[in-house]
Amino acid sequence: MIQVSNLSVWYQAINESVLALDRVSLDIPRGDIITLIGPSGSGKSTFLYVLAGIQRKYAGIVTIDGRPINPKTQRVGMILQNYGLLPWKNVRDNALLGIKIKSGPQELNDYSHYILQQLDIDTLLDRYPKELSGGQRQRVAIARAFIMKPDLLLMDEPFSALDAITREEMQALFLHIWKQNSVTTVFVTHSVDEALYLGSKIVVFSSSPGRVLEIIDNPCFQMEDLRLQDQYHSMSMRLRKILIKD
Amino acid sequence: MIQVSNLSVWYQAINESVLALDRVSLDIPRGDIITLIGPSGSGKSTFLYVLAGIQRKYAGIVTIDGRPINPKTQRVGMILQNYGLLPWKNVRDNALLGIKIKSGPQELNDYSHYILQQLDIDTLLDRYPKELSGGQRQRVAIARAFIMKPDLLLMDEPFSALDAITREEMQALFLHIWKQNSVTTVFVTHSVDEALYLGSKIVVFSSSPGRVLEIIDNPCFQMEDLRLQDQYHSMSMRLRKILIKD
Amino acid sequence: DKPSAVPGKMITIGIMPDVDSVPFLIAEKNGYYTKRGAQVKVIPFKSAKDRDSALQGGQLDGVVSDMVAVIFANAGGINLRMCSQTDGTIELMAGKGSDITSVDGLKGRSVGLSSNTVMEYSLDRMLEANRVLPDEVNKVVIPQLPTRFEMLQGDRVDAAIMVQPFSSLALKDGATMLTSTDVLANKCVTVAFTAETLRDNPEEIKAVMRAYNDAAAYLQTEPTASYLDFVIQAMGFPAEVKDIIKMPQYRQAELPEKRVFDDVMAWMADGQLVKATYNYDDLINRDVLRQMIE
Amino acid sequence: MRSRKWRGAIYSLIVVILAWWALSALLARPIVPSPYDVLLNIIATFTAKISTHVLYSLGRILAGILLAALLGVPLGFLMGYYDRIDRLLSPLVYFTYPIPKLALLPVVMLLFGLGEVSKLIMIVLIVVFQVVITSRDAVKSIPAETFHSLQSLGASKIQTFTEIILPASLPEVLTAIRLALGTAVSILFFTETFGTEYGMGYFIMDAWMRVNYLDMYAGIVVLSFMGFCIFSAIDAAETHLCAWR
Amino acid sequence: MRSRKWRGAIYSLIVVILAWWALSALLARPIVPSPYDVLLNIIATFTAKISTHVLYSLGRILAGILLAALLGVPLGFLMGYYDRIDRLLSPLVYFTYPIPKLALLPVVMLLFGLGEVSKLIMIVLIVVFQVVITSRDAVKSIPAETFHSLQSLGASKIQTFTEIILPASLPEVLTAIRLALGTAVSILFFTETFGTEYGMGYFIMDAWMRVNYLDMYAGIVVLSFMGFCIFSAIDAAETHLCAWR
Ligand SMILES: Nc1ncnc2c1ncn2[C@@H]1O[C@H](COP(=O)(O)OP(=O)(O)OP(=O)(O)O)[C@@H](O)[C@H]1O
Ligand SMILES: Nc1ncnc2c1ncn2[C@@H]1O[C@H](COP(=O)(O)OP(=O)(O)OP(=O)(O)O)[C@@H](O)[C@H]1O
Ligand SMILES: [Mg+2]
Ligand SMILES: [Mg+2]
Repeated sequence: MIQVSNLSVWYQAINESVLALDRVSLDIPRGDIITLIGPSGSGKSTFLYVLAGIQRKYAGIVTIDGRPINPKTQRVGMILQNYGLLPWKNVRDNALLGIKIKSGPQELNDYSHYILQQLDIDTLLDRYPKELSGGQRQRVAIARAFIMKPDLLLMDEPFSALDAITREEMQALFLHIWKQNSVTTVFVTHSVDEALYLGSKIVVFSSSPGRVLEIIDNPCFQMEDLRLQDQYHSMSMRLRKILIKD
Repeated sequence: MIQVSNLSVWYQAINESVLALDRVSLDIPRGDIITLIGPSGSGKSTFLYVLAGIQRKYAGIVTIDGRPINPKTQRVGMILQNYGLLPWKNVRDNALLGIKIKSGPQELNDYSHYILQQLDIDTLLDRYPKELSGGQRQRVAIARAFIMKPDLLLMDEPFSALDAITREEMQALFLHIWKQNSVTTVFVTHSVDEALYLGSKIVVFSSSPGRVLEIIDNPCFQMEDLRLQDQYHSMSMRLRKILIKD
Repeated sequence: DKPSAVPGKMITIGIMPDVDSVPFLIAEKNGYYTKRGAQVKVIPFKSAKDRDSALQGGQLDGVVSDMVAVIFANAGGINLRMCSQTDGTIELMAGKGSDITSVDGLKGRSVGLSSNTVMEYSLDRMLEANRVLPDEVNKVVIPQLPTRFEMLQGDRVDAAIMVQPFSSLALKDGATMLTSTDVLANKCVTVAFTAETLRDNPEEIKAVMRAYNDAAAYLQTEPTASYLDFVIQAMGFPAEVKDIIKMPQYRQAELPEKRVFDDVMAWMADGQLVKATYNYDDLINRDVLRQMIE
Repeated sequence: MRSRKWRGAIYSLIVVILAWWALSALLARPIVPSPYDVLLNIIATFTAKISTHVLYSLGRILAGILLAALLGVPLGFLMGYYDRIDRLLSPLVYFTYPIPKLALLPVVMLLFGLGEVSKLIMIVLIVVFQVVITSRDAVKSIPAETFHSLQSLGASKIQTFTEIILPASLPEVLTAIRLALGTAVSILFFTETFGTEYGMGYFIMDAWMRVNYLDMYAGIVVLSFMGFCIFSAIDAAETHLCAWR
Repeated sequence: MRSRKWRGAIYSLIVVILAWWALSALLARPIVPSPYDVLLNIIATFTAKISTHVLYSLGRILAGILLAALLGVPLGFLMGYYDRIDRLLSPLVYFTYPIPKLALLPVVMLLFGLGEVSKLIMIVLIVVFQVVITSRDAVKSIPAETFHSLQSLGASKIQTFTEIILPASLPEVLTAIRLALGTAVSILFFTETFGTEYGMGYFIMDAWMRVNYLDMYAGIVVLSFMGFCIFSAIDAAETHLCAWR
């Protein structure tokens, strides 16, 4: 259970001070997936930074299972918007970095191999990040987060650089992993479809400074053939209206 | 008119040699928009690099208006997949970089101000890239390409980091600019919808090494309310089939 | 290929911060050079290394130097000719904490010096004169005088080879003078000019040496106190030596002794420091002094 | 921020003085005088004696570093940017950098005399290598992707240099200049000991020969303070020029 | 690649020799002997005379640089990573770096004697600042975003150092070590002139005092060749360690 109340975040830019999040309050039950949607610059990444312990200067109260945020004791799998790969590590080492930090040096085991195979990057193990295409880099970041079997999964537009088909496979893979371990997940996306397909709740942020516009219980969660369903269309319209009005 | 025949590109990775494009042949009529779609790692970015003169080692023949590629004489607006912003330049200078290189130091004029406003980054002019959100960075890259009024526009997933609503606005803005100047455009996208909406032709690449699977004349080009049209669905199915089969 | 004689050429002389060089400074101060019709530029150096760099770099016509350095220079292709002896002494001092009172007490003890120089020559001869083999002392190389002085004071070495004004300073602080080149009568300090200058500008050199003699005469007759402040100031001597420094008896210029030269040459040959052997007459210029008096 | 910085400076000044004072008390020898005496000496002699020397040395150091930067930075940039130039010149640098330049002093004197030119040339000769190597390595460490946007714009070489290479490697170049500064100070001790009676190198050496440790340490203190000021100036320049970081 | 590199080395060797030869012919003075004579001299005397000196100097340089790196790199990393430590120590470094260490040589000799310890301390004292400043600046130039993934993983400080700080600043640290090498060679000329009769510094200085230019230049050539070898070793290490670039 993640409890966020009255979270505000300021950034100190060189010439100004920027309010990125403005009194955001939100509860995320354990094992749930919430999708976070909102205009560009609305503070979605900032929100994840706070949960991950990257952004440590904030106002308000944030607790995970009643305790303050502490990435040392939590097991946070994070997929950063810019992937967060280390340029001096090859694909193998980048993918294993999460589990290495948490449990010491590792070889590829069955599970990590399975993940890399599912992500179709098991042939690129010796490549360095600069030798990968954008989508391949993103998949390495996904692999890192999945392989470490996190308790909390924070995904910042994790499929943005993937083609439509791969994206759907990834969504399926994600749901598969989520079901097995019921990882609490915050999923930032720009796609209304993805928000509807993957989120048990959908949180809509306002444009900058980010406020919670609405929290929607999502009836379309995990629906097969989403676009053929009636509910999809009404929900889709509803979301778009909220976003456009803002 | 861009003529590409038998284009092959190899990359020299540290431990191996990678064939990224395999005998790609393609003609792009002057003033056309083609959308390029294909799995992650299929060589779409590489193809743009060749046209932009970034990748200079290749086999095959590539000409623009009958002459070999020469970014000095062409006026290429390129939106790189990783945005290509220079960290030491603020938003203003990054946005004006293209026109500065082409025509010497510039102040903001009416047109560039219009573009920045349309992209909703006119309030961020003094910020540095690291002080922007992912989508804001991408919009600066778009601004740079639009402001310089290019003859050839190469866009590598230019809207991938933008939310659905902004993305649609950007698509409209792009079409508006395209209509005014009829810029020859190669538009890489992962979204089948976007490919259908923006491409007068759709080129589908195979998975790595990239080959041209099919070049489709697109009846849905610039259709309003795309998703409500019958042709959209049949085209969408057709594209997906090509992609999945591969 | 050498440039022909330039009448009235400016003669540059490199001097060292020691008492040997004092007449050159006095001559400048009292205007003896001009009086004798020479244009002279006296360039003070802080170390033999700097002086030799400038000499090797062709920047000097004459130097206050010593026989060892002159022989080395000639072996290295710089034709230096000695014209005159100078009057400074080299002294062997024992540190106050060392309890050494005589040269034979140095056996097995450490002596600070600079190696392959006039300092080492003098030390070797001082030791031999007291029936100590040079190998029986522990020679510790410390080229810079102030450092050597500090090492002696700080008991990092038991004894050290020194020159004025540092020897006076050490004496005052409790060191003992064991022996000196005065005692041994083997002074090998000298004024030397390059052969080219001697050939092309003999008149100027003579004028320089006349001025030197004027200065030496002045130094002989005047009370030390009347010029010491100037010397301390211009030479960069420690201020404390004012009351304790032992100024030498400055003499009129005269040729270096052949006996000493041969001894130096023998020492260098023994140590295989130079391949060639030089005769006294090879490296001496008699003309300047001889014609000067006429 | 500003006040914090000064606090650090004052703390560290106190630490240095305490350490010095402890050493001087421990050794109890004139070669390490107490900081208090040295301070008194500085106060008594600064304007009269030391200030001229400071100006001379400052001039030589700044001129030397400026010249070394003007020569070394472009050369390093060229070597970093063009692999062919690097392949040609790097071995040259690797051969000539370790040549002990001090041993070449007589040759420099032979060619350029005992005056200011020789002094300047020695500083440049020694410092320029540090600048070349650092600039080269700085350019080499710019990722290839950074150049993509300018390449697609068909930027000229000069534009590439001013828009990317210069700003990207400026921090490293400033680091190199910081290092060069320390080296240049040491070089004063060889170049200011001949043919001049001005400069901190001369002043300190002269005081040393005079066994006047109060003056010598006064010189050292003034020299470090001078260095500190230049360092702070470089820091300020960096904060200003590299605001984007 | 490899053969190209050697070609560059040979070209530049030829260039150096030609320039040297031209200078010697032009000056026609013993102070610049012809490279041919020097080469003959090296061949005649290397094993007999010079090799021992090389080993001594090599040992001192490597030990000095190693020690300076072991002290300086961690300190620089700490200063670069923790702003508080930087604020405290930077002024200290800025005060003490410009202190002319050579002027302190007598004090070091008084405290540590005339043996190897003093020599090592002098090298470390001078070189460590370069290493500290470069390492600090290298760490400061790592963009904050690079740390994000490790922060979210709750990595320990040590993990952050080994996974990010070390690899990210390794190239700059290697540059610093290259620079330190050149400096260390110069320092030999002060530290190997006292209390020892071995080392290239002693050999060259002694030859210099003896106006034996053939020996002196032989020493210089051997010293630069030694430097070249170390440089090439550092380059090889870099190619290996920084393959990701
Ligand atoms: N380091 C920073 N300094 C100053 N302002 C910042 C900084 N980082 C982000 N911002 C600002 O904070 C706001 C929120 O940024 P954030 O990255 O959280 O947005 P986002 O919702 O993730 O946007 P996007 O969808 O474009 O990635 C933006 O307006 C941005 O300009
Ligand atoms: N520098 C490089 N060295 C080696 N291989 C590379 C390099 N850059 C790209 N590749 C490989 O070339 C292929 C094509 O890459 P490219 O970036 O063009 O793909 P893409 O179609 O743009 O993919 P994405 O949609 O993921 O961005 C990929 O398989 C990639 O791994
Ligand atoms: Mg974001
Ligand atoms: Mg791509």
